[in-house]
Amino acid sequence: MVYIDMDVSLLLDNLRTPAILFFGLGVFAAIVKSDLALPQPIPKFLSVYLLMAIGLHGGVELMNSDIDTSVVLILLAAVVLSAVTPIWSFFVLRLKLDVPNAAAMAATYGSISAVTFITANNFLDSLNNPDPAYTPGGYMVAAMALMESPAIVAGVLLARYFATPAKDDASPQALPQEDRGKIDWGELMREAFFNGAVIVLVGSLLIGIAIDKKGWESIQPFVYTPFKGVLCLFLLDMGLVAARRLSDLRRCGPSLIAFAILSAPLHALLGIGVAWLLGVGQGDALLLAVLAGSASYIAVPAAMRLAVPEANPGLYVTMSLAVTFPFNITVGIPLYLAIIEALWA
Amino acid sequence: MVYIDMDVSLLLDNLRTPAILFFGLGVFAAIVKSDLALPQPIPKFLSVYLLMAIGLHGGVELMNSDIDTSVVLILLAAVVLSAVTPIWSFFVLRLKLDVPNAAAMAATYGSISAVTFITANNFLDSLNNPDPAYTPGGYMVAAMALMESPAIVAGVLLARYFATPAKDDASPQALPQEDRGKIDWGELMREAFFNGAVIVLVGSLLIGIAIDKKGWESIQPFVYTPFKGVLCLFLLDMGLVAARRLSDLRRCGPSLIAFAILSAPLHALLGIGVAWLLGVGQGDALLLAVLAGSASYIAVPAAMRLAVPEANPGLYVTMSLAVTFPFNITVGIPLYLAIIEALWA
Amino acid sequence: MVYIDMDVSLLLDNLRTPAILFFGLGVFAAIVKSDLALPQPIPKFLSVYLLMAIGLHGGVELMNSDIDTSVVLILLAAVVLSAVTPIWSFFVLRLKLDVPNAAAMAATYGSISAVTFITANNFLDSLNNPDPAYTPGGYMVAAMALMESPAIVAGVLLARYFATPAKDDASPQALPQEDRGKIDWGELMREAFFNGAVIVLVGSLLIGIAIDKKGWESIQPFVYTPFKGVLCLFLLDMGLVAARRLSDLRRCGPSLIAFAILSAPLHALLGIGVAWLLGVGQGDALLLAVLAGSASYIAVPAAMRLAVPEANPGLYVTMSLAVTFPFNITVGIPLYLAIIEALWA
Amino acid sequence: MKQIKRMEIVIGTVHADRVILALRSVGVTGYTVVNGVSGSGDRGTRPIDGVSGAFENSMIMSAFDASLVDAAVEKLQPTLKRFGGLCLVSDAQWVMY
Amino acid sequence: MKQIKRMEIVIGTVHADRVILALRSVGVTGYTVVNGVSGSGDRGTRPIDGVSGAFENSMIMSAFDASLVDAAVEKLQPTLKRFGGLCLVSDAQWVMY
Amino acid sequence: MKQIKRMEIVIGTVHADRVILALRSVGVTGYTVVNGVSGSGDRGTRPIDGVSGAFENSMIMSAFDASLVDAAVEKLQPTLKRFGGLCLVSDAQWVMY
Ligand SMILES: Nc1ncnc2c1ncn2[C@@H]1O[C@H](COP(=O)(O)O)[C@@H](O)[C@H]1O
Ligand SMILES: Nc1ncnc2c1ncn2[C@@H]1O[C@H](COP(=O)(O)O)[C@@H](O)[C@H]1O
Ligand SMILES: Nc1ncnc2c1ncn2[C@@H]1O[C@H](COP(=O)(O)O)[C@@H](O)[C@H]1O
Ligand code: NA
Ligand code: NA
Ligand code: NA
Repeated sequence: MVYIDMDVSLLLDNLRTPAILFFGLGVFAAIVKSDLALPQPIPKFLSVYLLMAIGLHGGVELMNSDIDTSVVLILLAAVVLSAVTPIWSFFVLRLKLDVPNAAAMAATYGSISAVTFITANNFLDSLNNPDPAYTPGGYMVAAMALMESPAIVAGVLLARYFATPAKDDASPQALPQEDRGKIDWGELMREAFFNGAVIVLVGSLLIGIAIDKKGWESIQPFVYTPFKGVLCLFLLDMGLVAARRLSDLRRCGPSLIAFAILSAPLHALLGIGVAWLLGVGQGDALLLAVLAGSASYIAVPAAMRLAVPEANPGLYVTMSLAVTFPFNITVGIPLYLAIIEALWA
Repeated sequence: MVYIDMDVSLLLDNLRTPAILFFGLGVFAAIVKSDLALPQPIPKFLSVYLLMAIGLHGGVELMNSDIDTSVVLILLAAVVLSAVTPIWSFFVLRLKLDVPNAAAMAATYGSISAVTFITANNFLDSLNNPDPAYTPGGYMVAAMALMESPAIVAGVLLARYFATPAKDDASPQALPQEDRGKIDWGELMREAFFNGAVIVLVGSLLIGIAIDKKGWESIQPFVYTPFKGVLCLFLLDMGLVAARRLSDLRRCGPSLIAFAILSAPLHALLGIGVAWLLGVGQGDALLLAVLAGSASYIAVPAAMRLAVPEANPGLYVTMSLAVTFPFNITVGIPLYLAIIEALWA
Repeated sequence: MVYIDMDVSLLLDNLRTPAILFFGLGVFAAIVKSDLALPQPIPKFLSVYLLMAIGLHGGVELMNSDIDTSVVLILLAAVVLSAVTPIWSFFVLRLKLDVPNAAAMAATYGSISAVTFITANNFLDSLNNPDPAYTPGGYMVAAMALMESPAIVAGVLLARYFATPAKDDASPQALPQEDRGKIDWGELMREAFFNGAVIVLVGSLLIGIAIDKKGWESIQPFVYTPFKGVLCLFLLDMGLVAARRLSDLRRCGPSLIAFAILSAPLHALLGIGVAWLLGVGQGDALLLAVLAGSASYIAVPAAMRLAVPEANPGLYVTMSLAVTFPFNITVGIPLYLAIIEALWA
Repeated sequence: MKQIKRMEIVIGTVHADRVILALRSVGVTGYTVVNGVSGSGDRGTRPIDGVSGAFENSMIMSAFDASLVDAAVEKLQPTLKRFGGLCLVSDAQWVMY
Repeated sequence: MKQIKRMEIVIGTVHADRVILALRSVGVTGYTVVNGVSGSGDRGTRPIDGVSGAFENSMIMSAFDASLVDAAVEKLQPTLKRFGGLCLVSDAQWVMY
Repeated sequence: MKQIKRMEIVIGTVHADRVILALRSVGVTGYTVVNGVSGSGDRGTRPIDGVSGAFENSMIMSAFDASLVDAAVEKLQPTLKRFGGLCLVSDAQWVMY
């Protein structure tokens, strides 16, 4: 009873943050078929801004926090989570999907959503909890930065290793015989590590570490102060885009939707379990849960269209963007925190 | 004499605000045929930002002000003004224009220009007048939000009800016989109420009401603090666009231009009269004048191209953007305030 | 020894400013062939913002500083520098290039790079030197504004005066006989003085002069406070663009690259010499050096494509963007300051 | 390579959805859309002037079998009549792969 | 459907106005412009690299009566000669409505 | 005017570089690229939805001598097979200047 009460109040707190309200506005606009749109390249610009801002802030925080073994363990856990979740996901997804689609979807769910991470941070902030355990460490941004690439590598390796002619694929021709199992490691590494989103995030993190206090203060009015407002604008667009994709869900089938909804809390629980084992605070635990439970819709799709073109982005982007993302930012985040509070109590 | 002096000093005050100076810079650049441009979708992005900012701020202010009968009456007056001004405008315009063009132009002039409203707010602010009657209430944003849709509905109804074969229309074929009088209410409501500009404005207003102090403070550095600077950039573009349209004026004819210039102060006087009857302060009165006297160039044109495609946007957008808008932000605003000060004295 | 030590520490200081680190990140991303990009019109938007911001701030500073003869002399020196450096550059470049290409390149190097100027300002700021001679005057922005147009005029006049059939030009047809020597003065003036970049810079400078304290304070949160952060984002893109052009260098040949690298410190020395003669402070001297030593990649290329279309932008834009710009912002700025400190000591 | 017809339509962006619906209704599911296009025609010049999007055009290109042309044209006529625009049909060869 | 000619011109965006003036001068008032186009030709590669707009191209498509082609080409020649670019002419059918 | 072939390719923007390399490898150095294109084909609809760029298409237009068509098509086949897309070839006349 207590837990449920807590959950509902957390849920309401979360739903009343400006960012989530703007997400809702975007969803509403799409549902009533409004012509509202933020055309490209504005969303791309905003997403580069958000990655740059979160990276810089994380780097600066990292410099101000003590790096001890537990931090190293968290980073390690993050890498392992993002490399391992694609594997079991792949085999589950293979029940319904051909190899390329299962591999691309697995990579998508192994990786992370930076905006979900940011929203969780935002939510923690809005709770105003004085307990320092509720303030996540700057190293969590580093954890996030480390979780994009392993998932991409895992996905591509799965696709190559199990390559067979595609079966659900709409294209008349599947992966040509000579491509099976063949891996262009140079290209793979480039897509996994030098992806635009990865570069901005990791680069900004490193720059955040490199600059001094004066440097940070000089750029803070752009990369930190207006951050939460920009997030609102971005989530307005995400709401539009996610809801406009809802019509594609029919073509995806109920089992995939079930995967998209269930894998989020399942992976989040895995993250919570790891956090519990490592004995970190509630703030860090929530962020690890969110990293594990979220799915990529920027970095991984870009990599998959290059590396696993046989997979249909209409499946993996739709699932991640129109199902898992809204679930996480509305219900997921407060739910995971309620679980953490119950466990940590 | 006194009034005229006051007017001139108000006019000069207005012309020296940064926003108006940037508008002038844009006009100058267009006149000297500079290649300066802010290409799409930057202006669209800026206009979504401005609507979001004004809506949020209005919502927050609304929560902090007492809602009494006079507020309800102002909102009602706003709706009535925007529904009624198109009707008389239509019949006046019919002297020169065919039904679709007269209806689209009438809707344009019944509706409002958010940027003119913002500029008037900006101007009130720059006066630094300590009298609280000079600070308009947050409900004025609500009044603005309520004035887009009635004008659109009125315009479409006029176009359908009086539908006859177009006469000045350049297209070889006019509204097909079977379309006359037929009204697709669902589509009409969508265009009137779920228009992108309306959704952002009304949605942000509601979000401004919904969020708490902490929420507002978290987004204020993005949606409030830099607002006036962004307005400068937007007005620079408006100046470019308005002046580049000046060449289209030749094709519009002197009677239309006369309508565009005269209807602004006429409608504004109507707004001032209503404000006087309601006994509101000078700030609210100026904003009501500006709402009544301004014409739309974003929401209504978008709706008219869909609902009254027979009308020529080269007429109604040009009038509103290249004549009424510059008139209002340079001469109109200080003029209306001078009249108000004379009446309220 | 002392000078070299100083230089290295200044160099390191410069390389650790956030803006330069983001430039490096962009270069890195381009080198590893990342798909990172800030698509148009975002960079255009950012560059209009930067010009507007620097212009406004310069105008406001100008109003607060005493205008004496030395200021007038600096402005005069700036104009002369930008009109004269193209002339000797033209004759040097003629050794390797045909007339149109030499003239366009000469104009490019006579003109200035606003971002280099901003970066130098940024660098001076980051030094935190209490000596007021290290704080440049607002009139330096005026000096910059005055240096675009003379170089363009000089370049076009050189191209017209020495017009001969192009020799290295890839186009099968050179400047038609009847065009030689003929100068359309109206068009030339428009390209030189009403160029988008020139209009925004000069216009913002004048607006900065025209507005009062209250006006400046109302827009400062947009045009001043976040300025250094926006510069980081812009330099990230500049790094990408500059490094992606490196591959074009092969086609340019070693003598051109030598010109691009050597002319920067040479022209800067000229600027330092003039500054020394005028007896200005170290801050002003550095900015004059940077103005003289930098080359244009926005205003002048736009003007040259119109006025000297026979010239290949692949030459002059590449040299200025991929060689001179990176040289100046990384090594040049601290080098020029070290020289100034040695001379002024 | 297969001989097909290439249809090219320019119309206001706000009306582009109707064109796509018309094409789909006759069985054409392949098309490409270029947004942010400006132009001039019987209904005047449509600059992309940045404030009101009311003037923006879209260009829609679709390649399909010659047998579908008449049906597609018939479905498109009412939209073109009502909202204006340009519709061209030309011959092309489709590279099969 | 009416048999017409479809002209397609690619040229630097800064020179596109001259092309439109040339077309208008021979009585062609219908055209469509796609901005933000990149390309490669005799004068090298023109990336849209975001800092300098000097490299950007525009594509202009115009459909008109075959009788106007010669006049249009003649008017366009000096601009193409001076500023470079591509000009193609092909056959198409105009769907009348 | 010279009789040539006009090739038009629509493909995911992330794969456009391969198309250009294929064209260059057979000696075609003139082409024009339109980015930010959306569409629908055998592989479903590709909206430009603003968050993930994974769906964006590019349109590549290239005019060249008819003798190069076969070689170009042969070089393009593997890319089209692997990544999907549309490739049309039509006749046009090149205005020489
Ligand atoms: N003859 C033409 N050639 C090329 N584009 C045209 C032509 N006529 C019309 N268009 C395009 O179609 C749009 C609508 O045409 P209209 O309805 O005739 O004004 C114009 O804005 C142009 O972009
Ligand atoms: N053969 C071609 N096919 C397609 N586009 C071309 C061709 N040649 C030139 N272009 C386009 O026209 C622009 C200018 O061409 P050029 O003046 O030859 O450099 C190029 O940047 C391309 O966008
Ligand atoms: N028949 C067609 N007509 C026009 N464009 C097409 C056609 N088929 C495919 N496309 C374009 O090519 C892209 C990829 O096609 P596909 O690989 O068949 O999905 C689509 O998204 C469309 O933009
Ligand atoms: Na995950
Ligand atoms: Na009105
Ligand atoms: Na210079």
